[in-house]
Amino acid sequence: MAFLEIARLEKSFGPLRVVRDFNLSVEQGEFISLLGPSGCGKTTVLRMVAGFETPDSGAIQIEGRNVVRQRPNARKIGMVFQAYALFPNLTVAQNVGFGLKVAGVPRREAEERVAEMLALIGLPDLGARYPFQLSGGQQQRVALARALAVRPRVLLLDEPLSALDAKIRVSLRTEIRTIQQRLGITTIFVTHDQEEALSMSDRIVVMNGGIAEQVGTPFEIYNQPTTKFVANFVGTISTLVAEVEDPAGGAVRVAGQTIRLPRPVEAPRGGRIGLALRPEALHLGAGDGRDTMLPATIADVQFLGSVIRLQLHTGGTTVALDTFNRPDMPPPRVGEHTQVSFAARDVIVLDS
Amino acid sequence: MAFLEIARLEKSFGPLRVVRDFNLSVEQGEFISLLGPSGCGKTTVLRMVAGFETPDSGAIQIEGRNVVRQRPNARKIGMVFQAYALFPNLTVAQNVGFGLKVAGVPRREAEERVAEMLALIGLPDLGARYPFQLSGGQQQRVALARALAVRPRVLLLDEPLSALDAKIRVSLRTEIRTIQQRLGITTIFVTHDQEEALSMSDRIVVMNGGIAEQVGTPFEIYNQPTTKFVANFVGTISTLVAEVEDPAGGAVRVAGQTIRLPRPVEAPRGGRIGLALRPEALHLGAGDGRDTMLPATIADVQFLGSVIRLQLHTGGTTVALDTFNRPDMPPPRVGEHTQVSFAARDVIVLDS
Amino acid sequence: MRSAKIWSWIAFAAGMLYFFLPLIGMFEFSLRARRGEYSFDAYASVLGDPQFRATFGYSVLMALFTIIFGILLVVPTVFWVRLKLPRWRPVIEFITLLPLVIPPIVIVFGYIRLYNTSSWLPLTGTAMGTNLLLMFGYTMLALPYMYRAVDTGLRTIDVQTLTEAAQSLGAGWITILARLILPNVLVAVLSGAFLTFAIVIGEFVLAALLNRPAFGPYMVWMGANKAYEPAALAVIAFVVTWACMALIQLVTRLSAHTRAQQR
Amino acid sequence: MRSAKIWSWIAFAAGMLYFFLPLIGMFEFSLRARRGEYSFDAYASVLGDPQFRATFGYSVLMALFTIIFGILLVVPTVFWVRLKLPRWRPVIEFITLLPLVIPPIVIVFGYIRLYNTSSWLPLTGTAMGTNLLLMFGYTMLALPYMYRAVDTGLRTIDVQTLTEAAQSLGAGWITILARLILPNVLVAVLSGAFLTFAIVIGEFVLAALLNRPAFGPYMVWMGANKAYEPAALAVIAFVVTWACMALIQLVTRLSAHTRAQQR
Repeated sequence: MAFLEIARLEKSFGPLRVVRDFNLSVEQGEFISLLGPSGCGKTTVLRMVAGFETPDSGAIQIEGRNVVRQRPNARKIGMVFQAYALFPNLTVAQNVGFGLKVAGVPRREAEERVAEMLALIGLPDLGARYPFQLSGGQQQRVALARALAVRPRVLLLDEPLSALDAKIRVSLRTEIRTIQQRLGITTIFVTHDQEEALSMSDRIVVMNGGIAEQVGTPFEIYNQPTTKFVANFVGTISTLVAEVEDPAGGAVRVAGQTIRLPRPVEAPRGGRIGLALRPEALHLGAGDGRDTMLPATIADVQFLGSVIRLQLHTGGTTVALDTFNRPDMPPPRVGEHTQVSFAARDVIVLDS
Repeated sequence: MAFLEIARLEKSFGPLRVVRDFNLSVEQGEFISLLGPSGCGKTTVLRMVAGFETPDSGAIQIEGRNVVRQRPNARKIGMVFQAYALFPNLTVAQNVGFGLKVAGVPRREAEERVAEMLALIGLPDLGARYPFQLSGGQQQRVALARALAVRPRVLLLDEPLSALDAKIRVSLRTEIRTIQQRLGITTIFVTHDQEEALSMSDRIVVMNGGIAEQVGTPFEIYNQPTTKFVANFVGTISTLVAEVEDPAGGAVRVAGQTIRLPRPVEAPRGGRIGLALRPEALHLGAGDGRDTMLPATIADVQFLGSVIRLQLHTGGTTVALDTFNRPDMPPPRVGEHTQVSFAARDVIVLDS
Repeated sequence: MRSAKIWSWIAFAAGMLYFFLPLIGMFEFSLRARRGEYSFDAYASVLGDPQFRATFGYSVLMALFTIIFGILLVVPTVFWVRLKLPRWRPVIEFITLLPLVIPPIVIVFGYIRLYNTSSWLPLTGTAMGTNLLLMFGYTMLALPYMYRAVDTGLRTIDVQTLTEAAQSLGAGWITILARLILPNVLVAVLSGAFLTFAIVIGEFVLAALLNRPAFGPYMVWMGANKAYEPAALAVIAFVVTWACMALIQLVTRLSAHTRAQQR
Repeated sequence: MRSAKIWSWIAFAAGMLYFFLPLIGMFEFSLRARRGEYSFDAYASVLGDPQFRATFGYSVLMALFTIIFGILLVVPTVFWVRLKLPRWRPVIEFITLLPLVIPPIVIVFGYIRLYNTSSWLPLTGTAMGTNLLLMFGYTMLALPYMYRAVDTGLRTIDVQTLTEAAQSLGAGWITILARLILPNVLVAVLSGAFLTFAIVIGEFVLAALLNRPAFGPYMVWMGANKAYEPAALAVIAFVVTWACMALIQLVTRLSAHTRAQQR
């Protein structure tokens, strides 16, 4: 049995079923993200694990014991909130030491642990400050240290980066992941930001309407989405409409060209299916092993920094294409005619 | 003379010089971004153009007339605020029509203009709603329509996207840019988000400490930063330390290899300089025209979606490398030994 | 959640009892003027008393003047402080709290002392002057409530940004005040006005010491000299204030754009 | 900005005059007890009056009891409402506002009616019982201020998230109340307590009609029967309340973590 096992969890608020038949096994030391749009039930799952909500039915087992009936302050679960939630009347050191004091840890030991935690988050000298004297990023790191100081069995992170500026958000996610790996602490991270989930997690649970739509590594979720929702919510996709020529052989026709997909198509001959393509699967001009080439017109150019995202009109629709910036070659201009190529193996076939 | 001409603008708050010797010429129909960290003076420049602050000295000329002494409500300048700033007691249509009513535009004409504006922002049916009934993205679009309804000479955008969610932020920036280009309205956009500035602007003004550090197209700012601050603030750079072998010939030595830069180096033989590299300039393994190859160890892998960002230990430091996701090839693992290559022409040499 | 709900009902019931038991008792008592049966005799007696009508009319008139004076004093002040002098807010707030800590008696003694018939401005010499003085005193008593109400009302909107947005659309100060600020604080102004009304109607000390024919002294005089009428009077006073409050709730509900703030 | 500053000074000066002119006039008058020269005779006479000491002491004592009772009633209620019954906040807030719209006279009449010597609970029969009744009345009068003060205090912190954070760190209800909630609303509680104090000291109607030896009736009696002493009395009352207010400012300044909220 896994370290943290959630089985058949259900929760309704009034007539609204917020979480439905939710199952998840988390191994010790794993970093799991619950990813989904707001209202998908991800935060409710987290709050049930923390004990702030009681499930209508189902079990939450930690180390083999069902904690559903345990009160939140008996579960030994650390939590970091979006709003930092530092105690404003206590200094940074007192905040970090709060859980130790409540647990009756001897003073000297507690002080050592606090110092250790402040060193871990890279703020060893700020113990005497009050929360309002810190920046948002510093406050959130202190909140992390506070949650970790009591050595919880599980760490829950509830959108901890949403309130921060873009630059700090990126640097803090690396930092959180590093600390999590160093301590080897089992972690559940709730977010609506796909980039955060993809970059930090061992596995991602994509949730929609209270249901776990897909569970997998970031690589699996991104490259082999099993539902339309997952494909659309995680990353960008463009969809070319194709006519099925040979369902068993996987042959479809787009803009007058036949593409042979690596697997059979579940649609009748002459039916229409959507071929989904990630922006990095498309290539300007010809490319190694990219067997399909379509004429295209550049509709929009977005210089994003290391990546330039182009929108192209091709095959009766608009597709997004990512290409790396090259200092020796300015980006193409809107209206230019060009060609896009892609490989049949990169096509994601989405069931209606 | 340019459409909007700012010359030798100065502004202090108490002892703090917020804007120093700021100069800028904006052509009619141009989209200019003021980009910089908070406190760099970008918002103060915008507010001086709008008339909410009075410069200590300097001139702001619109269509050849200095407006510094003009009151804000006489300048014919549209403004969109970070906090939407819709009038809560007025409907969407009344909000959009507010400026027309104040200007005494006949009722029928005003109604037509309001309908036209609501169609422009893609919310033709929401005229009767109140602001609190709209989402953040919708509110900001209404604010844009309101600012544009009076046909201002200049449109000022003060971090209009900061308060929005990631997904809406990205879609709205495309929409704003499209509307701006369709109307051909001269626009100044203030932001601290480099991606927004890079993707939307005709030209970017990078500001730091009240000074305009560099003015140029996104491509120039990103690929030819003139100062260390610009190179660091816009995009990501990694710096390899090199020893100068032949200053005139541009030959420097990194990790036992000689690299011939395309231009002379301004440092004595034996001196140390920093070679800055963008993450997309580095390539895993050998690459076309990438003449320098260094051994490297993978330190961190961040799956970001279409791009995978690797951190590698090489040449005595850590460098960031961007590579596109490939569904047929999982990302490398931490600890793997590999090689990185780059082209000498992609190196940015930063003066100390 | 279940037990929390039950507790909330118990708390609610206790609160109701705490406030309404005295009222109910008094109402019951006010009906007993006729021996052996319930009747509205006491009410008839009160409403028929010309003194009641005179004092109540006087107090209502004073309340209206006080409200108008208070609005003219407070709304522009709060707007200006929020817009241009945000640093001064604590000071202004402190000043508006002073009336709570200066007992009305002190204010009256001060007024009598300053404006008596032998002073440089003998306001107490004429009835009109004394009325004016009384209104100033009432305004002072009501200031904390009026100020807080309007300040809270303005807090729900971002005064500075809205003003700047309106300015950039070409609006001047009068347009901004009339079309943006006032509509957005209307409910707040009404609730401040209502509190002022309640205070003026029930006030005793100022009116008594300035010797004006107001409703408060009349109530006290009735309380000391009659049996059933004071109870009827109290019920009437309560109904009047309650009606005002209901009216405000109604106005609040009717103005669509304030619904968002109530959620 | 320049002109705005000048205007703010003028407004400030006007406000000061409005409030302090009566005070200054009264202070000047209170010094004139001895013919032809300024003296503190009136103060000596007041402070030497055993009645002054008795009534003032009584009112201070009543104020303290009222404050303690009010805190015990309000702080847990506000905490619980914010934590578990956020939807009930408007209702509770409405209830706490009722005392402002029910004139004190109504409350007293109701009390006298309900608890008179021939009722089921003859509180007015004994001095102790009447004191208790008076304290309930004072608590009611002070409730709007106490509730608002504590509610505003709790508004500056995110009660729910802080409570959950403390719970996840292993803290129980008592620890949460004692170590988190109380320290964060201390200043608010003090300011509420202070307002309560000021109200109780200056209150006239309740004490007079319940016939208790409080300071308010004493002041009114003095005002009606003496010349210079009332002015001295008013100045003393003002100084006492003022001192309390300064004390609160001091406490606020001294607690480091509240500084952030003041900015």
